[in-house]
Amino acid sequence: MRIAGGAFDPHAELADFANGRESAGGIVSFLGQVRQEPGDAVEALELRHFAPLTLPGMEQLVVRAESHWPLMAVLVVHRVGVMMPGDPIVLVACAAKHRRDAFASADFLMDHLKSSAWFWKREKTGEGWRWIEPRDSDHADLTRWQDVP
Amino acid sequence: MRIAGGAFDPHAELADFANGRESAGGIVSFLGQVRQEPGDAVEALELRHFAPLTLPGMEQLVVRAESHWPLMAVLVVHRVGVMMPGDPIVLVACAAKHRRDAFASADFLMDHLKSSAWFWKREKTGEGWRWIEPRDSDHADLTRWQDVP
Amino acid sequence: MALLLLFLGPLEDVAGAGEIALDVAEPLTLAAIAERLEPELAVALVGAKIRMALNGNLVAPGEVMAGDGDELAFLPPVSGG
Amino acid sequence: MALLLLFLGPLEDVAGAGEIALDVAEPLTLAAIAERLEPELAVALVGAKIRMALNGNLVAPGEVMAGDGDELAFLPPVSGG
Repeated sequence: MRIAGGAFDPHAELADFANGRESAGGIVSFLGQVRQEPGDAVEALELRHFAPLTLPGMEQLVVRAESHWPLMAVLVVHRVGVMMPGDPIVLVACAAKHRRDAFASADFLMDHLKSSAWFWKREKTGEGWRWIEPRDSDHADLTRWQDVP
Repeated sequence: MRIAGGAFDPHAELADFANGRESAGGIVSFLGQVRQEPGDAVEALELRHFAPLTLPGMEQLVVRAESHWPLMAVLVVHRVGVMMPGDPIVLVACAAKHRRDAFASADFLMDHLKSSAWFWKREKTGEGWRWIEPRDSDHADLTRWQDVP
Repeated sequence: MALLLLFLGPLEDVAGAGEIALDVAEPLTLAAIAERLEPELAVALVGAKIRMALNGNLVAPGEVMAGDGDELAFLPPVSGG
Repeated sequence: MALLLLFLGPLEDVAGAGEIALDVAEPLTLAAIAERLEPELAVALVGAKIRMALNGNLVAPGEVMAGDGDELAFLPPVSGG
């Protein structure tokens, strides 16, 4: 689990993560990247965090996932700072003996990382930087996991 | 979508897949590999298929996923032949604008690939090769997706 | 030319080979094909769970009419897990 | 030494800086800290949705007692999606 201040290579991270995990039947990964669609006005994205809360929060989240699902290993890498379209933002990977556990835990981690972590986001367009508001739908995502202590 | 007769590098495949998909917000991947636990007796795994049914079946499955979820791209690579512990067996990746669609479609593809595709599997131990029997639990997995036409 | 029978998965062990070529004078039903094979193999092939594909297309056992140049594949249940 | 106030996310724009150092004689309550700031910023900081962390630990607004050498961070709601 780590916060990356600069660019990272998600595929090299995944290759390292899978290497030596021959006891895992399946590895599920999620890669989130700065989206750019044709005609999209977003030129850059910035994520800021408050380390004293973000790091323990993410560590706690990983512990929660590892307590609930039988996992062999968990990888979480989250970028902060200024990113360009196409840049990786977040990589989560869960290695488990059973496929279903790997899927569920990766899904769980993403729902919580995106909604509970202490990240503030702003986008740059031709008109300058603009902060992204909180969204209610993220809270709806979290109700899916109420049975996970 | 392809059947690989020989070894493939899942991380190079994923890197190629992600490259140029800047319009996708998220990419979910599943990598299944030949499991080896300490003390495990399995020395090798062989998968055989019947190409005239496997290939159209997998193509149909991808079409079904693409019709049900708004996906940017789907990657399915499935090994056949003799594999060693740690070797990749299957790689599925789904790129979507929204995270939830990428997770659901990758999960769906794996449930169906493992249970409906025309693959026969045998394992080699010190006592020789042994065919793996059909399992009922896979059919239970499929009932999760009854609302997907 | 001949009628080519393919045995997939564990059926290959029963047949002793992945394929068997039969010389046939005319198209045969499944029953007629089974009569030409070893009894143990014939019994395995007509099991309720064996699917068949004629020239790559699934067919019901009662629909099998396979002759010279045809390929008839016998497909046991696929492996789990 | 001083009391260091940190403004996260959009609050930085309201404050005009990521941090402000206050010279303080003794530990202050939130109300006393707010009195030392520009009115617009003070109003933004006491909004219902602003969380606070004193030296890295979340605290309730009523619990704030921050003095020389302390770091008080103001955390607006995090961004969605």
